[in-house]
Amino acid sequence: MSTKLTIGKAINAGLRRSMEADPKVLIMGEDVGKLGGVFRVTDGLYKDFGADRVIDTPLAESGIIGTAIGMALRGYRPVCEIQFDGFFFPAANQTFTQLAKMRARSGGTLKMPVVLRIPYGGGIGAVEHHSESPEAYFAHTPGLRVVTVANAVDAYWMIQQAITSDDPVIFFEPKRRYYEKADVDTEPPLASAYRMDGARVARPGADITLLAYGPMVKTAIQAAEADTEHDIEVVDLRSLSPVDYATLNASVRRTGRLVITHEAPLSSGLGAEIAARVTQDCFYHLEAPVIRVAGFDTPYPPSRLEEHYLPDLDRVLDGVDRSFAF
Amino acid sequence: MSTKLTIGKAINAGLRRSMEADPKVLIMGEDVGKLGGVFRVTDGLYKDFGADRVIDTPLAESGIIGTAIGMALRGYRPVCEIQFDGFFFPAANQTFTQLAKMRARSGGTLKMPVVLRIPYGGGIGAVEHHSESPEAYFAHTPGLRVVTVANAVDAYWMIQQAITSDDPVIFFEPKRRYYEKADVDTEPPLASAYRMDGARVARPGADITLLAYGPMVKTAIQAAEADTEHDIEVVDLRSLSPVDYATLNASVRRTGRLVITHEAPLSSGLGAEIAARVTQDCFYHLEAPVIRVAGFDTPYPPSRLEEHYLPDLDRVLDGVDRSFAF
Amino acid sequence: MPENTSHEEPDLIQLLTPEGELVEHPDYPIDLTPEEIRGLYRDLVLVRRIDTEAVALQRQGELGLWASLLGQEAAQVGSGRALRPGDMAFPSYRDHGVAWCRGVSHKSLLGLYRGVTNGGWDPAEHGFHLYTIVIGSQALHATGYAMGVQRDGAVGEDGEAVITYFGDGATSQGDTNEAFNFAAVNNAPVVFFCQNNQWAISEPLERQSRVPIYRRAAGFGFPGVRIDGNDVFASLAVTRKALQSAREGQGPTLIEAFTYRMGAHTTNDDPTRYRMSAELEEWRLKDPISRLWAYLANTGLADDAFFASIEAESEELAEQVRRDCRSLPDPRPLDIFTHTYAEPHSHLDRQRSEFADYLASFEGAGTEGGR
Amino acid sequence: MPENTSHEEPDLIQLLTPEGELVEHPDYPIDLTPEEIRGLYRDLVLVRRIDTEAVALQRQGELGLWASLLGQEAAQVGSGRALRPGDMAFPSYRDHGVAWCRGVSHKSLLGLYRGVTNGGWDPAEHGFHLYTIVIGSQALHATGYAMGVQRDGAVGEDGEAVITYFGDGATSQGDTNEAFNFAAVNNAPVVFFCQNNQWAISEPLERQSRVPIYRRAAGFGFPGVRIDGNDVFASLAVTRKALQSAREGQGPTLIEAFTYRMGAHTTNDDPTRYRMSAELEEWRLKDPISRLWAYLANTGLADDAFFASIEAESEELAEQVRRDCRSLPDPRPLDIFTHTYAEPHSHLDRQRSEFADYLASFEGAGTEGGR
Ligand SMILES: Cc1ncc(C[n+]2csc(CCOP(=O)(O)OP(=O)(O)O)c2C)c(N)n1
Ligand SMILES: Cc1ncc(C[n+]2csc(CCOP(=O)(O)OP(=O)(O)O)c2C)c(N)n1
Ligand SMILES: [Mg+2]
Ligand SMILES: [Mg+2]
Repeated sequence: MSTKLTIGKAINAGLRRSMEADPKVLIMGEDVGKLGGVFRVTDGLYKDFGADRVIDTPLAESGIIGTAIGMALRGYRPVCEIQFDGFFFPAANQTFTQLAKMRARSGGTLKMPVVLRIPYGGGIGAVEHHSESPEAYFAHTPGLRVVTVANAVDAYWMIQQAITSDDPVIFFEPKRRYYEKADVDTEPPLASAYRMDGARVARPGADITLLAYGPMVKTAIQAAEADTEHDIEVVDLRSLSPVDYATLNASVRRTGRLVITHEAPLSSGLGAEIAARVTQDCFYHLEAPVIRVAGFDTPYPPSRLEEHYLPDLDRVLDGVDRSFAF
Repeated sequence: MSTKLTIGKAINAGLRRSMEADPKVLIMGEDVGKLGGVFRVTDGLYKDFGADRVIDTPLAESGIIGTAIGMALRGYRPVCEIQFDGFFFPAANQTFTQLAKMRARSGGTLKMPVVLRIPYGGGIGAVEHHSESPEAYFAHTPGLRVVTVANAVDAYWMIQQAITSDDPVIFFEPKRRYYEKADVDTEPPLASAYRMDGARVARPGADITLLAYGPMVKTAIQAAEADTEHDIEVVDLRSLSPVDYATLNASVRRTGRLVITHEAPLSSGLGAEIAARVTQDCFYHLEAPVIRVAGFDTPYPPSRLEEHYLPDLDRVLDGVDRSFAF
Repeated sequence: MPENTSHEEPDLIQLLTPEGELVEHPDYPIDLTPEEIRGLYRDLVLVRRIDTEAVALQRQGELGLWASLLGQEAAQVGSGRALRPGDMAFPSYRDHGVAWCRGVSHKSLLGLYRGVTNGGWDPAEHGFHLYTIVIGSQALHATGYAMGVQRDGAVGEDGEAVITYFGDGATSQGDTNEAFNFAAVNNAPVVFFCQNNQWAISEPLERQSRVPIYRRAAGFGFPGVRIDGNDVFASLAVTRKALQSAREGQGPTLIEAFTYRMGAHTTNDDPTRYRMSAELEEWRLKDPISRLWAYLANTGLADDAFFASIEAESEELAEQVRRDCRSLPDPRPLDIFTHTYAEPHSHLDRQRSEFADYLASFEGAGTEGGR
Repeated sequence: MPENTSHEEPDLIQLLTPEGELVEHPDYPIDLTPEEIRGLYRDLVLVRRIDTEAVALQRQGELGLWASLLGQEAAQVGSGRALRPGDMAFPSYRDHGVAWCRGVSHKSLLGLYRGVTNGGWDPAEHGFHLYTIVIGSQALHATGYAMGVQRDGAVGEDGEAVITYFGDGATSQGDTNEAFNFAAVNNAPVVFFCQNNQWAISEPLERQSRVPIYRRAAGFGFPGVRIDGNDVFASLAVTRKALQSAREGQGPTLIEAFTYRMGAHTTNDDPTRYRMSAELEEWRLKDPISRLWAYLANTGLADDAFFASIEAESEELAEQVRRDCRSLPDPRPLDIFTHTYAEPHSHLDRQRSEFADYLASFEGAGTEGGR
């Protein structure tokens, strides 16, 4: 049965289904209870599953992740909400030195089925710390899996896959796209879904590959539609660690060109790794260097400037033009 | 007057000279006082400058950086020691959301002359968390400057430059090289020194560029010396943010090949950004893709495995060979 | 278990009842001139008015967001007026009443919430640091600043003191607790002013602390005191004493101002989802302005003409606030690059010039960014 | 100002004096059988012996590092023996005495400090989590685990309890304080066991806290108690009571075991740079083993034959420790890749196979990595 769901509601539906399927699944975070989260992604779960399974925590991100680790050691599968991207950092120690390394430390004895949900990215006219894209910090941290979603279908399935994974998963939610809708068939068993670490050709094309993820996928598709000169193939990455190079390299070998776009600052952003790797893998196929269209190397600016900071359709197409100019 | 100094002693001498030159310079950290730090880098400073200027802090990294920010706002220039790379993370919030952004937030009204000294890298047979290379997290954070040193001369000058900078500087110290010696002329005025953000051709060569920084520079030079087939140019990066692309690109344009090596995990490491950027800048000069020889995408292993984890002379030369194989 | 819900704690300091009656307290004599008391009334009314206008401006789309101080005026104005010019305050994001006392113009606050800046004023000029949004971070900045005061030899009877503001939720953050400890160990001249407004967004106090917040201080080795946060006299007197004690080298104090967030958390929030209106009604009876009004009126320290003049000033200010907000100029695109670093940074210089070229490429194209 | 230097605090709980005399305490009757008391003596002697051997092995280059528990045996063995099999402990990195009580072999500990593993045992099997090196982190894990115990309905008279170990320095970390608060707010069944050994590497207690550490707990709303950490009876009795209280749903307790680090911080450290030998001499008189020896000898609960048998066992164990250490197999290079993830990860699979090829390329070349 197919339902029209927004990305936010699709995650909510996925959380609910996971909680129904496994009594060990817990929700933790600030305001995730009665309020249902500041974006209402956990709406209704407190009411239906109670305070023991939907935990309004004290206002302390390190405490959230640290206690989630303890719960995971006890056999639970906590799904932690970090309220906004910019508020992750107090939890950096627990995430990078404990969550990410626990399994390796234990020589495979322990597992860490913890999900961190992080609404990320800009474009909502917010004050400081509410618009950032910190994914590269996580992608550079061995032991973590990092995924993001661009539509409601992926949102529904991938949150469930993240929860069933025995590895810690950082689940980035494109906050400015929370209200984008799609038809989601919520009936099939989870096992039948594609794997969350596979990339997806969102729009086939022959001339150039345009790689995007999360909130930028929509922009990339719009850019592709708007470009009447070039037949742009848009690849939606989905998984940021690991990256599905099989799909990506195949596309680049066909088109010979790659443009990568993300909101995060350019330098040492995820685009750098992908550019470096794809260049190595597809050296003789590339007709131009990989072009990156990204946020600038500045703190996210005040919201009245964000339209200039965020890569938009025009800047993406400028990147496409620059590729063809080689 | 030239003195033979180890890297550790050179930093110590640079700290001392900075403290003599400017009464606002303070040292803060765990065990930096009487003990002189676990690596003795602040040896003697407590005795000569007293507890008001060499502050043994409570065991709390966030507290160290957070109070250092407050001191800087009061006109001081704190130099904070983070005892080991792996213990930086509790300070991630203060560093990434406050220290790095304060100037931008204030529209240029405030300055943040804070230095974070971080001994980093492996190779000393240590237990977990004492051998990491987290530089990419910092290089991806706008508002920070990131430097590292490979020899005592740079150590002496660059620590002083870091302290006189009005921007926050992350100063990475190659702990397994602390005892490497060099002649340091400590007489000239600071103003006469080269700028810390310029890279250095550590060994000229014609066939291929080998880029290294910090502890890997010595390995890179040894590899260059050992390779009888190729004339390897070694570039010592010094500054990790910003990167001196003028020097680097000039080298690559001459040699047509680039190998980058660092201890940090490969994926989204600093090598990725440099590879992506150099490929874009020197696309028509590159005869092979940029090759990276780095730590693996795993947590730093137990010390009995570190010789396999760390890129050594053989792995670096394997990278050189792979470049020529293209 | 939780003992933190009672307003009637024996050790709550109250100098002015909700009915506008003075309460004698041996440690905190009220030594304010009528002039000063009328001044406090004016402060309370005007900061509330700025707040009301700002909420309205947000509704009209002129601000991206606003965090209302409604109900917390006395806590802020009392403590703000306890500060001396040379003192330094480290606020959170809701401390518009303190900003007012420190001479920071409403225009600067509006600029921040409109999204034209992330800062907006010169902290040194006002003795008022920038708003800090990441909960708890500023407590450490204040402590470090206070350690700087110590190193400057500025401790003493006429010394300088530092104050930092945060909410009940903030007491759960590691940073806040590290600040308590750094301040205690270093005996730093800092006052921790916690506005316990009973809520951290949707989470009631009992999700943050099992016991009254002011008791936290003793665990770190310094005094903690709870005041009626809706009583501007208590806020002023207790803060003044704590600042003086800091100034004179007695170290930190934690003040818990027991108050209530009468509005939504911010204009984005919908408190009907998580709290009862009965609670609101109860707290309305404790309004900080009405009680000072009652006191002034009952004692005759102010007459109708005075109240009318404040009312008129408030109207004028409201008008000004609306005008100022709308006239705030947008920053220019290339401003993005200007203040990330104090010194040149080659990556940024390159990005800036590339972006300038890119922007220029649209010039004359008729539209801005015009495919 | 700092009141934390006196061992003679009125509220320090001591059941066995340094001279080996019993002290009556109304809340903590000593109800141990002679058998059990002799068992404690054996524990103390044997964990000290493992420690001594390990220090020597490090000197001989067999270990990369060792963190000696010398002086802290009573704190660890007493609390460790207070645990029930189903309880869970979250240690730091110096808690070899607790490891002993939990049945973790010395071989596992040696493996960690030799650098063949970063873990070394199965936490679930022993009710003893892996050593945690990042100061303070484990306090939150313990709290979360205890919240899991609550959710499992395992609270009650025969329920499960959790304990976590950390040092005086660790009380300064944000994480430790967040753990105190999470535990208090959730009434979690966890005991915080702080071994205040007076030093955090080179920093004396007064750099960490202005007041005695056990007082921190009251600020978060739960009981804190200071014990003579060199008194194995006090450690056992007070921990047992705190665990029982946690078990039965009374929530957390903080135990400050007032003890002393008799050795260097680790084998890397040189304490002569920062502390006086007089201090050491003073603490030597409070040795945890001698006092139990005196008690056993004076009361006749143990005879020479017993002490001789323990001595013999200790020699044997020492021999075993040396043998076990040297026989620890090195991990193999490709082990680097094995346990980063529970499920396949394409980047790592690729790196592993590339590295395997690279290693294979040296085979037959005569040397390993052979230019
Ligand atoms: C580190 C961090 N986490 C989360 C947030 C999101 N957030 C903003 S305000 C708030 C509640 C703050 O409550 P309190 O400290 O009581 O202050 P109040 O808003 O009531 O004045 C939260 C969770 C934040 N700003 N910073
Ligand atoms: C977060 C963090 N910072 C710094 C260190 C380095 N370090 C290791 S032990 C230690 C002192 C710990 O003192 P304490 O908590 O009293 O424990 P003790 O060693 O005395 O048992 C320090 C600073 C660390 N391990 N973790
Ligand atoms: Mg609040
Ligand atoms: Mg200690």
